[in-house]
Formats: sequence, C-alpha cells, structure tokens
Amino acid sequence: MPEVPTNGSSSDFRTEVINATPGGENLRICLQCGTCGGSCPSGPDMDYSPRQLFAMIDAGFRDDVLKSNTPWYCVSCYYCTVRCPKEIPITDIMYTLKQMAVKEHLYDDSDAPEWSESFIGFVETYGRSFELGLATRYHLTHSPLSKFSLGPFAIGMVTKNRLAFLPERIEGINQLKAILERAKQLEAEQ
Amino acid sequence: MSEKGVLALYWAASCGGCEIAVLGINEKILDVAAAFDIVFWPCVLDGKVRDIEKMDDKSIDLCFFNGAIRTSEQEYMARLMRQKSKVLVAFGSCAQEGCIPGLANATTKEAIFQTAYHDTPSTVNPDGIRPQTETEVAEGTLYLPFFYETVKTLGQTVDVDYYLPGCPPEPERIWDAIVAILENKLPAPGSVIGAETTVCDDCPRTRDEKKIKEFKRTWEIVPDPDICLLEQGLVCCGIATRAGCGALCPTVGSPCIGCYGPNEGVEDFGARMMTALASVIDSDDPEEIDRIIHEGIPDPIGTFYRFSLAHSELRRIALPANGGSDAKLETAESA
Amino acid sequence: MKYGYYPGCSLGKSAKPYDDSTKAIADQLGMSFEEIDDWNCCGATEYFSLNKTAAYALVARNLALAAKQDSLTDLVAPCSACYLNLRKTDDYMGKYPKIGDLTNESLAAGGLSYEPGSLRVRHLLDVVVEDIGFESISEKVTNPLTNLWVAPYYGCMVVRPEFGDTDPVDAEYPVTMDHLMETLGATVVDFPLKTHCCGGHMTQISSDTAFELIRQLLHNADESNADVIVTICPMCQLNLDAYQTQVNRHFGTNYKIPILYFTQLIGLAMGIPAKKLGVGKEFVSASAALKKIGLEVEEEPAPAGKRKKDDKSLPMPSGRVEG
Amino acid sequence: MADERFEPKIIAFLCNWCSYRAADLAGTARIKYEPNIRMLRVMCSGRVDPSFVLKAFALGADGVMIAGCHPGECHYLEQNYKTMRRFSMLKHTLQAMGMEDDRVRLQWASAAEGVLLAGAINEMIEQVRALGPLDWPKNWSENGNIEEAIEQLVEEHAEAMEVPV
Amino acid sequence: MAERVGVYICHCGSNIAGKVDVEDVSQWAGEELDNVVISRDYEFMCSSLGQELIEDDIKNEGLTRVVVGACSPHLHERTFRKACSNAGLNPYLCQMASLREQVSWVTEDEALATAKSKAMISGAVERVQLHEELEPTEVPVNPHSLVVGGGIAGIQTALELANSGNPVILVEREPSIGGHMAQFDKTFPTLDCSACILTPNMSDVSSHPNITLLSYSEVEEVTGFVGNFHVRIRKKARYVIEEDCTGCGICIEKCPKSVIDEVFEAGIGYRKSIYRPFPQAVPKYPVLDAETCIYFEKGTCKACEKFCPTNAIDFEQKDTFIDIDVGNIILATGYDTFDSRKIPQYGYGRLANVFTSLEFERLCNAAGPTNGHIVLRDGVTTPKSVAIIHCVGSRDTRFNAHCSAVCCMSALKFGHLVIEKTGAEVHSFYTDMRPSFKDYEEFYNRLLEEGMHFTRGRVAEVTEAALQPGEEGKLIIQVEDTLIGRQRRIPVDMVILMTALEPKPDAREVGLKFGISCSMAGWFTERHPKLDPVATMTDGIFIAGACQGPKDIPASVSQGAAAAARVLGMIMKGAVEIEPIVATIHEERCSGCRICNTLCPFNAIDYLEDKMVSVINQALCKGCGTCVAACPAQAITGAHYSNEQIFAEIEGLLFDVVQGNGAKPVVEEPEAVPA
Repeated sequence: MPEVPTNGSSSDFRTEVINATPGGENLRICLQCGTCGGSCPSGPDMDYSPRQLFAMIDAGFRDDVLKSNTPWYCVSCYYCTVRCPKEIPITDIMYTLKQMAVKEHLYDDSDAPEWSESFIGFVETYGRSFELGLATRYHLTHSPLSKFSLGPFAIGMVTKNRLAFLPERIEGINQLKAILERAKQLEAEQ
Repeated sequence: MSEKGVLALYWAASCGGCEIAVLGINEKILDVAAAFDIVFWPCVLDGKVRDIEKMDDKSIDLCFFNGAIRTSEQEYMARLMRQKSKVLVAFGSCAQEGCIPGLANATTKEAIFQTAYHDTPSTVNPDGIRPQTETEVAEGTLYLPFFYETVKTLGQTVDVDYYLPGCPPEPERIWDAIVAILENKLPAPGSVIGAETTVCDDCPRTRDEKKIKEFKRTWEIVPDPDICLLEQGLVCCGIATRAGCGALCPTVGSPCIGCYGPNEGVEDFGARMMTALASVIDSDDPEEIDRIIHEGIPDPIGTFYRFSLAHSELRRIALPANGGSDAKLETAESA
Repeated sequence: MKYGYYPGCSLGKSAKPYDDSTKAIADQLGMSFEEIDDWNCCGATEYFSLNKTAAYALVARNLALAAKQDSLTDLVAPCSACYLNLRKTDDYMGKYPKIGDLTNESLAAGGLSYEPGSLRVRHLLDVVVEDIGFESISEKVTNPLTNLWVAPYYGCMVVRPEFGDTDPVDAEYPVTMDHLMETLGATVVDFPLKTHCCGGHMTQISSDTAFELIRQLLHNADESNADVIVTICPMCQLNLDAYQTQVNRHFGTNYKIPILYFTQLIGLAMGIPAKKLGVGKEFVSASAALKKIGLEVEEEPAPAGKRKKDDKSLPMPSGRVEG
Repeated sequence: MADERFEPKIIAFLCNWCSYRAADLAGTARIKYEPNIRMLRVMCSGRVDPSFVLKAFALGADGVMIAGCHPGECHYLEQNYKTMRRFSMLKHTLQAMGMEDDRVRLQWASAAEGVLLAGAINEMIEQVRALGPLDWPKNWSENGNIEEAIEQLVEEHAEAMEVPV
Repeated sequence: MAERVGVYICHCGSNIAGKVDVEDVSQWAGEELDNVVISRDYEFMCSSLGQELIEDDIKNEGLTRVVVGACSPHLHERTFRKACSNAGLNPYLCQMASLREQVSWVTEDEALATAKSKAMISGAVERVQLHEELEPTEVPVNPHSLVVGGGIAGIQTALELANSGNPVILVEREPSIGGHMAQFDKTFPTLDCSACILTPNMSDVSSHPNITLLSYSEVEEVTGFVGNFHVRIRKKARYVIEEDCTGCGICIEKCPKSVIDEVFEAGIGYRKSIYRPFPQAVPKYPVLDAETCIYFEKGTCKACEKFCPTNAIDFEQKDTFIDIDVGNIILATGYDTFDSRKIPQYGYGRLANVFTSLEFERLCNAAGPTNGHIVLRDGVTTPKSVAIIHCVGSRDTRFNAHCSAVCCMSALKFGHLVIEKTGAEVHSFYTDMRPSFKDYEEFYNRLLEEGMHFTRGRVAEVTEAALQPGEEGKLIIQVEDTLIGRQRRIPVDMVILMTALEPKPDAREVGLKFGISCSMAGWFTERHPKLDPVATMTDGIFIAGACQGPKDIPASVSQGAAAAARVLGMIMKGAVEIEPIVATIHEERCSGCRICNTLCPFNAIDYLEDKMVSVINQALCKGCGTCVAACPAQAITGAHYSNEQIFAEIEGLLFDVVQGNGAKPVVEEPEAVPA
C-alpha cells in the first residue's frame, strides 16, 4: 500500500512554477473549476487533468507533477488559456513543467521529450527542421513496432513530392548557434 | 518721553526714495529732531560705522532701515543695526518685501554682472575686468563685500519689529508711525503699521461682479473713468494691495501695481493675485483658459511679484545650476 | 502592399502547395512578399518545452532579421505555428521585460537585436481579409465556387491565444474565413469543430490521441456534407490529409474528404490553373469535389419569414455581443 | 551616491468627495503605490490656494499634486473649474520661475477611480524622480558663503578699530 | 499656552501594525514632536476601550488636542470626535491620519510605510494645534422621501415609510413597478408563486394615500443636501392620458403591431406597440412605444386612438418635468444580467436551445409566452433532458469577479420545476454549491432526493457536434467532472445558462447624479460593508437591494426595510446636524472688490451695497472653500481648513525635508560686533 504523505514534498513548488512562467501569478487564484480539463483535446489520455495538476502543484507533489504525462500531451491549442475564468496562462505553465521535467530527467514514461529533442536537434544543426530525417530517426529509435507505421505516410509524402531528402542548412548557422549558446547559458543562470 | 530718544536711519539696497519720503513729512521733521537725537543717517549726516559698533547694544531707541539686503556688507549692517536698536523698523517696500531691487531675483548674479560689466553699450571694459571680493595690491589685500546671488528682505535677514509698507511710504503714514512710536501706541511686534484693507477700499470706482474673458494691457484701451479697472480687463493689483496710498493710481485710470504690498496676514502677494484673477476667468475650457492667461499675462513674475519677489514663497527663479557647488559661484565671480 | 514573408519550414516541402498557391494569388490581389533572408525554423511547439530562453531567441532571430530588412512593417506567416511563435515572442518581449532582456542578450551573441513592437506579425488570412478585403476579392472572382460545400477549419494557433486586440468570439467561433468562402461563391457548412485541435504533434507522440481528434473533425465535416475542408495551417492540412487513410483503418470508417488551403480555393475562384496552385498534391484527392465547381445552381434565398399565426416558436436572440 | 535612488517627496491635495475617496478605495482594494506621496484633505480642490503649492515647494517638496473630481462631477457643482483655471495660472507662473512642468500635476479622479489615482501617483513619482531633487530653498542658500563673508567683514572692522583715531 | 496633544496610533489588528511599526511611530511622536504629551499605540482605537483611552487622557492628562492615526476619517472621524466630546473636549479639536488606507494597505515596504506614517502623524499634530472649537448647525429634515426603483426592494421601502405615515414619491423607469421579481415564476426555497406574493404589495403601492407613484419616469437632477434635497423628475411621454385611461386594454387588443418584448419577456415573447408589460402591471395605464408604433413610423394607423372609449390616447404628449423637495433618497435601482454571448463556447444566440435563466423564468411562468410549458425553442417539444450551467459570467475575472449569490438556488428551483413539469433528467454543472441561508440546504437536499444530477465542473463547451453514437441531434455538454477527474460528454435537449447578476450599465452615471460612489464593478458603495450597509457616504442617500450587490429576494426586502428604518430615524429626529465647516468674510478686511461674488454656486455670497462689503450666508454655505482660496485680500477664512492649519499640516508632512534645508531660516541674534 502506498504511503500517505503527511504533506507534499515541496511547499514552495507553486512559487517556483509561477516564477518560471511569465504572467503565471494567477495560478494562485485557481478555482479548481475544471474548465481547462474539460476543454483539453487530449484530456482523456492524460494521467491527470490540468486542474488536478494545479491542485498537486499547490499541495507540493513535485515529483508526481513532473513525472506526469499531462504537460507532454498538451497540444498547445490554448483552449484552456482563453477559457480560464481566472486568466491563468495554462499552456505556458505546461511549457514550464515540461522544461522542469526535462531538466530533472523526471519524465521517462513517454517518447514526447525525445520527439522534442530530435526536432530541436535538427533545428540546432541546420537552422531548419527536416521532416524525413526527423521522422526516420525518431521512429527507428523509439517505436519501430508502434501501430503507427511510417511506411504509407512516407511513401505518400515522397510520391506527392512533399518530403525533402536532404536537410537544408541556413547560411547564418554559426550566428544562430552563438545565439542559442548564449540563450542556454542565460537560461541556466536563471 | 522726557529724555530725547535715539534715532538711526540706514539705507541698504534701495533707490533713495525712502530717504526723500522721510523729508516728505516737511516741517514735521523738526518735531522729529526735537524728539530724537539722530545718531546715524549716512544720507544726511556724517557718521562712522565704528561709532555705532562701539555703542552699547540696544542703545538706539528706533531705527528706520530702508533697502533690501543683497551684499554681505548690507547684511552686516542689518545685523549691526538690529543689535544696537530697541525697535527696528523695515522702512518701505525694499526692506519689507524686496521691491524693485528684489526683481534681480528673476535673473542671476552672473547675468547681472555680465550686463553691468560687459554688455551695456556704455561699458568700455576691453580686459573684461570684474570686481573681486579680494584684490592684492602692494599695500596688502583690499576687500569688497560679497554680492549675493539672491536679494533678501530685511525680515529674512534679522528680526524686524515693525514694517512700514510703501514704495515709498506715504509721508502721512510715516508721520503716523512716528506718532505711534512716540505715544507708545504700537501694535504687536512683527506687524505692519498700516491699514487692514486693500486699495479697493479707497478706490472711488464702482464695482460689480467680475467675469474676465480677456486681460488687457494698459495701452490697449482707454478705460472707462467710473467703473472698476479689473472689470475692464486691466490687471489692477488694488484688490490685493494694502490700502495706504489713497488709491492714487486707479483713481486716475492707471491700474494699481501693488507698491504697498500685500494685505494683512498675506505671505505671498502673487498667489493672491493669481488665484483671484484665475477664479474669475470666464471659461471652463482648459485650452481657452490657457490662451486667456498666456496671451493676457505674458510676464507673470513682473505682473504678480513686481514688488514682492524676494518676499514671496519661492523668493526667486530657479538657479540654472540649483545645488551647484561653491566652485560655480567662484567661477561666476572670476569669469 | 509589401509584406515581409516568413514561409517556415513546412512551406518549403510538406506544405509546398500552400506556398505555391500563396504566391500564385499574391500578384492578383496586390500583395508583394519579400522573404526574410536566411530565416530559421521557429521551433514549432517543441523548443518551448525544452528551453524557453533559447526558444524565444530562436524565434527572435527571425524578427531581428525581418526588422533589419528595408522598410518592412508587417511580417506575414502562412503557417499557424510560425505565426503564433513570432507573434507571441514579439508580444512577450514587450509585455515581460525579463523575456525581452534575456532574448536581446542572446541575440547580441549573434550581433542582432530586436525592439518588440517594431513589426506587426500577422497571419496570411488576416492580411487577405483585412488588407485586401472581401469586396476587392469578389471583384477578382471569375470562377465562383458555386455549389462547393466547404467546411472552414481554423485550427488553434491563429485564433488562440488572444493578444489583447482580438474579439473573444474569434477564439471560439471565428467567421472571417466563412465570409471569405462565401465571397468566393462557396456554400459554407456549419462546422462546430472549426477551432478544435487537429492533433498537432500528437501524431508522433500518441497516435491514439491524435487519430481520435482527426476522426472527430472528419466526422463533423462529413455530417455537414462538406465536399472539402479548407484550412489555413500546414499542420492541420498534414494531419487531416496524410493520416486520413490510417484514421479510416483505425476506426473502420471511410472518410474521403479532401483538405485544401484557403489560398488554393481563392486561386481556383480567380481562375488560376489548379496545377499552379499545387492542387493535386493532396493525399485525399480533391478532384471529385472540384468537379462540382461550375455547376450553376441558383441558390434560392430563404424567405424573410413572416411569423405565421400558428407558429409557436420562440424568437431567437442574435448571435453577437451587443455594443 | 549614484546607486542610491532619489526618493522624492510629493505633497498632494485631495478633495474630500472624489479623490480622497479614490485614495480610500485604492487602500481598500490594496492597490500598491509608492510611499513618496503625502496627502492632505481639503473639502474641494477649489479650496487649494496657489500659496499652498508655493508653500510646499518653498519648504522643500519635490512635487505637488492637486486632485479633484472630474470636471462636471464636482461635489460642489462647478468649483473644480476654478481649480482648473487657477492651476493654469499657477503653472504659467511656475514656468516663469523655472520650475519643470512635471513637478505640478492636476489629476481628476472620481471616488471609484482608486486604480487610476494610484497609477497617476506612481507615474508622477517616476517623473519627479527622473527630474531629480528640487530642493528649492537651496536657491537662496548662497551656498553657505554668507557667514564667511560676514566674518571677513568683522575681522576687517576689528582691524580698523585697532587704528587709533 | 502650549497645547497638550495626545497621539493615538491604531494597530487595526494587523491591518496597520502588519506593515507599519506602530510602536516606533508612537514612541517617535511622543519624543520628537513638540507639544505631544501622550503618545500611545493600541490594538483597536475604534473599540470602546480605545475610545475610553482617549477620554481618560483628556480628563486625567488635560489633553487639549487629539490625533488618531488609524483608518480613513470617512470611517471613524465621527467615532473619535464623539470620544472627545464625551470627555468634554470640542469634537473638532481632533484630527485623524489615514494610516491604513493611505499607508499600510498601499505600501509594499515596511520601513517606508513607517516613515510615511511618521510624516502623516507629524502633519496632523502640527495642524491640530491650530484647530478651533466649532459647533455644528442643525437643519430640519423634510419628511418626504424619494424612492428610486420599483422592484421588490423599492416597494418594501416605500410601503414601510408610507405605512408609518410619511409621504413617499416612488420613481420607476419602466412602465410598471415589480422589477425582476414580477418576471419570475416561483421563488426559492418555498416555491411560492412570485406574482402571488408580489402583486398584493404592488397594488398597495398604487392605492396607498401616502405614496405618489411616478412610473415610466427618471430622476433628472438632484441638488441640495441631507434633509433638503431638490429633485427634478422626467416623466416620459406615455402617449396615454393617465387621468382619462381606465385601463380597459382595448387599445392593446386593437394594436396591429406586435414586437419582441426584450424587457419583460426577456426576448422570448411578444408584446404590442402599445402595451402593459403584464396583466397585473401597476399602474394599469399602458405605454405607447413610439419607436415601433406604426403611426409614428408611417403617419397612419391610430387604431388605439380610434377604439379608446375615453379618448385617453394623446400622440402629441411630451416629456414633462416634476420638481419635488425631499429629505431623504433611497436608491433601489436593481441589477442587470450578463450577456451570455460573451462566452461563445456556450453557444447562446447560435444554438437555439440554449436559454438564459431569465428566458427560462418566462418559459415556465404560467403568464409567460408558453403559458408555463417548458418547451424547446420550436415552441412545442418538451425536453427530455436539461442541463443547467452555473456561474455564467460570474466568478470570472474576465467578466464579473463576484459570485452572483442567487444562481445556485435559482438553479435548484429550475431543476425542481423541470422535474415537476416535464419529468426530464436535469443535470446541474456547478463550480461550488452555495445554498447558504435558511432552508436553502434543505432545498438542495430535496432536489438530490428528486433525482437532479449534480456534476462539479465548469462546462468547457456546449456543442451540437455529435462525435459518438447517442449524441446526434442533441446539445452536448463537454465538461471535466472534477470529482471524478475525467472528461464527460452529456447530451441534453436544453441548456439553461445561469447568467451573472451585473450592475446596471448606467450605475456609475446614476451614482454621480446622487453623489454616491460605485465599486470598481459598478455596485453602489455602502458607508460600511458590515455596520452600515444601507447608508452611503453621502448623508441622506441610502441604498437597498441588488444595486448594492447581488442579492436574493429576502435580502433585498430586508435591505428595503432597513433603509426605511434609517430614513424614519432621520424624520423622527426632525433635524440633522450639518458640519460647521463654512466660510466667513471678515468685514473689517473686506474692501468689496467682489471677486468672490460669482464663485459660489449655492449663492451664499451677498454684496452689501451700503457697507461695500461681501458677506456669506452660512446656512447656504457648503464649506467648499473656493471663495476662501480666491480672496485677494485674504479676508475670507474657512473653518477647519484655514490657511494656517493647512500650512502647518504641509510643514508637518515635510518635517524630514524641512529639517536643515534652509526653508525655515533660523534667525539667531547675530554677533556682528567684534568682541
């Protein structure tokens, strides 16, 4: 039987989340009404609804929150953000949670972080995204046997001349790398 | 008063009109001479400062001090006369409120020196020499008084017992004051010897409710001889100026310029004029109000503070380098 | 009018038809596009999950480059995700000084800087509707899309979130593209899911989630007898088009709804050859739907409807907020 | 010194009916504003005599705000129009005196406008802070040179006194 | 002789003490400020113990002046003045510093808050020493009262006052009194028929000898002051001569023009161009709506005129004005409802079978457009399932931050009516269930027993998009059931939106007209939220009912009665004290320049031709001080706001600046002469 916590592990987790999210102060006035959870297109597949996540954040269940699949199932449709009666920037909070989870390697249950990382890998190397490479790399390493198969998709894309075979590299890639390098440094200092 | 009293008169930064006004009491000057030993009156009698310095404190019964304070020498004299006098009277507008010399506070010392020693057409000063507070000569060091940036009133310099307003005070009022002193019928120390009403009280013009749509300059209109000048748009300061002159100017159709100073209890003459005039402007439209004021009163300091700038709350215009160091003053002097 | 053009990665290849059709209609509508030199990927929705400062910097490089480009005032992105990232970065850099400072500090490493607010970031639909306007478009229509039933699909990222100047109704139930399609002569079907999610990147992460969302959209459009779903976003197009077969297989359904870009339909209505508009590159063929164009069936206007004596129905409130 | 932020002192005259209540409301609503403002209550902004403003500056205030009901909303019907006229006149004179415009402000605020008033206060504090200290009395301080000069004179006279007559 | 000043710093619990170091302020005042002989800090100065502290010090320590640093003087100036006067000190020798509203509540930094508090205390101490003893003046109270708004709160107030024998003028903007309550079917939790309990009171109003009812009228202008208000009322043209009209209704019957009734029928019913909102309307006279009348539009028709048996139709009628004098005014102007179209995902205005709560009230009202049949928008189909969505536009920072207070109970009432009348399934989607008053929880229980379903969750959207079997042709409620933590889709036939109660759109304007303030949201502000809920900051103006905030019928009625009691108190006393804050012209200093003559809007200043001076009629003076500030000769002084007092306060407020900046030259006896 799991242990009943006497209290959450981190009393200041909510402040941490708020500080990392521009305009996040309204998280303090969350009414637990469920507008976000009801509006979420991927809600049924989340282990906690956004609303539950906010209650857990308040309760200080840091690890459970950062291990949750919820932020990773966020499709950035911003329904919750525009509907929230307390004007909480929920989508941005999901980005904050994802970044925290990646930083602390707490979310290991899904392929989502790897998808993001693969995508960004190409962007950081070439300055542009590269769909064929991305899809191939990602699928070969993560879910070669998933019910989603790359085959018909890729074949179609190629026959319709909608998939590039070679990545495109921007001219100012070194400039971009310098910018991103500096940005990462600044982020680490935060 | 069985024994003769001791009287002193002194003249600091002023035009000399006050001295003449004293003589304006005509033959009554003999009564004054009969009542007082005049120990010090540099304008009229020979006398030495050191003689005054040697006197016992408070050994002068009455001192009429006219003129504002604008140099260290004047300040020294003010302090000296205060120390030696039982009753110190700020005599005339300069001593009371700075008067015309006080208008120097609408400019700066540097600008004054520049004008006086360089810019006036009659000045020939090829070496650009300016007077210095200290000058080395073969015989030693020569000193000149230090010229103040800001003109002060007598009251801002030393404690003053009574004020006698006017530029200059009217002879009748001077005589009244002397009588009051002789008869020991003085009001409370610190007060003004004069009326408690304003020039309007003496003004023969008829007056009505006031609404001003436009301020007029004196050359713009020939005023109606019977009705209030203010109602005709002329900025007449009679409404705020202490009575005492007999409303000489408005009676003959010239608006009062406020030489008799503010009414009893008023700290800032200009504020009274500003608020009274503004209150009766006949417009509720901010832009029109601005226009009426800016067009009608191009020189607010000259209009509202002609006689009282040094005595006003703000005393002077802002110095260009407000809060500047000593070095700045030095530069201004030595430039 | 001249616009800065940020095509984004998709329009280079997977959404080439969007790029082609945009360029094809630009001339006729009096829009001139100047591509941002050496633009980079906007990071889609992925970079913000990993590193926010880097994500803003990545987007801001494009803004900085665009702002440097001579006399550009408006920056147009046809891709919804690109539009949102550009717009949001511009907005947040101004609204949250900390983001502005960090971003500019990062840009400085590449010798760039960006003053938030110096560009107006806009989506292509907004430009077409606001700057060109229905009236001048209707003047250009030579082949009205009469009898073509279209489901206007806006997706998420153009209508949401709100940046202060948008009508809340638009975030939930926008109608600009509906009016645009009507201007082109098409019949607009009621499409309640018009601003719902196409699944986004969930096709890659959890296909179950994505397929269900795609199914809902196809189902809803099919219910309304739409001949075509018209979209303003490469991701929406890709998900609904390229995955339609697999969705059918997954759910045992048989949807065959072509997904076209709004620019393609504008082009067709203006008489531009289909090929020039990239029509034909879609997975689910639009040929059957496009056959309907040209049928001249005069639609009877619904009578104003005088209330009958035995009419028991209650009056309906108007749909828009008053005042 | 350079690091120390200048904290201006601003005097505000608030009318009893609108702006003082707006200040009350800002309080009740816990709207924060900077503490550099010190408020006086008058029954109506029409009570504000220009000499109040001059006095505040003469005593060393860095700025003065006059707040009243919106024009047309005066509790005393129309008295704030007089305030408007006097403010224009006062400002005209202060300009001639060399005072920066931002140091005086006429602010209309209804009893419901706590947020507006707090915002105006913060804005004015910022503006005055940017102008720096006014310290009007320093204008006539002669930089402390007076006593030195008088001493000089006293010394000189003392020397003269030593010379036998 | 120097004054003996006592300084009292209130902690106000933690309201002040939580931000300001009150001990430090009080100690500092005692040590640093001249003439302060006692300085104390205390938990609650306004408590009786706090007041006794002052009283004892006045008696035992011979205080001659009192300074209290506490809340805004608008709250407790009276309290502390009274304490002074209890101890034999003139009440006007007391001064307050608003350390709570102007310091602790608005300042972030504690040290700066303490410093600011010291400045404010210093200002008050300097000022109070120059205070003068003043005696309030008394003015009689006109026993007539004006009630604005004829909803249930206004009706209650009018009847209470009238029954006590005092004349009342009741002004109502609409053609009939009754307000929202007249639109309702039943009232919670008793399920009384709303009309059955309201209409007897309405007819009492119409027949009461002490009540003058002015319907279809609005207040145009209010002048004067407590006890003596002058009010101008616009009586809008009805185009019906009330003296001749018998209320037979033939004109309504014969009128050929039918229009949607947006007001009384909430937009789901029709009325004629000449109409009475409902059969029991008070007064009985109809109103002709010129905007839709065929005659006014086209110049012909006049059916009403032709058929009127008493020639009571007058197409030439114009608005008229009525001037009245009253002693007190009660505002009971009510509320409005939120426009649900601002939340587009609920589909109101787009999805036919989404109704607002007000529409539903009319729908199930036996006198409504469907004769009380609960049907869909088609007018015939009875719903088999109904969803009730709570908090539409309430508890939402984008629209109304407040809880509308009545919707939970209305929703339960609706649930009961639907079940009773149709047997349909009813689902309530609530955020928090708040049945808080007498018998309300019991009513909630009753609905649970009756089988109403309750889902805790704010509805995400209402959609007609059927995605799963069983959803076709329905409205689907998409929601997170927060108690389960799962999304649910519930197909229903009808949706009722419990729309928020909002302030009237013109509340701010009305407030200004009567000289009272509104909250940020637009509700009228009471003098004290707990202890003085029906009075306002303006003496003689009272508020009752939902214009002060969302309220149900019992609360509105209570407030109506409370406001009447407050007014009766004033009438019984017969006179009110007016603050002696007036201006005086000192004749000996006045030179009759007449600058002040045009400045007084209350005509309190007269010019005496014979003496050539101006004088102030103190009964008319309201104490604004504008003439005081204008006098060029400084011949006018303002009681309690004299120049000296204000200068002293400025100097006190700037105590830390004045120290050593040369503003106050210290003229020492100069040592000019060499020793």
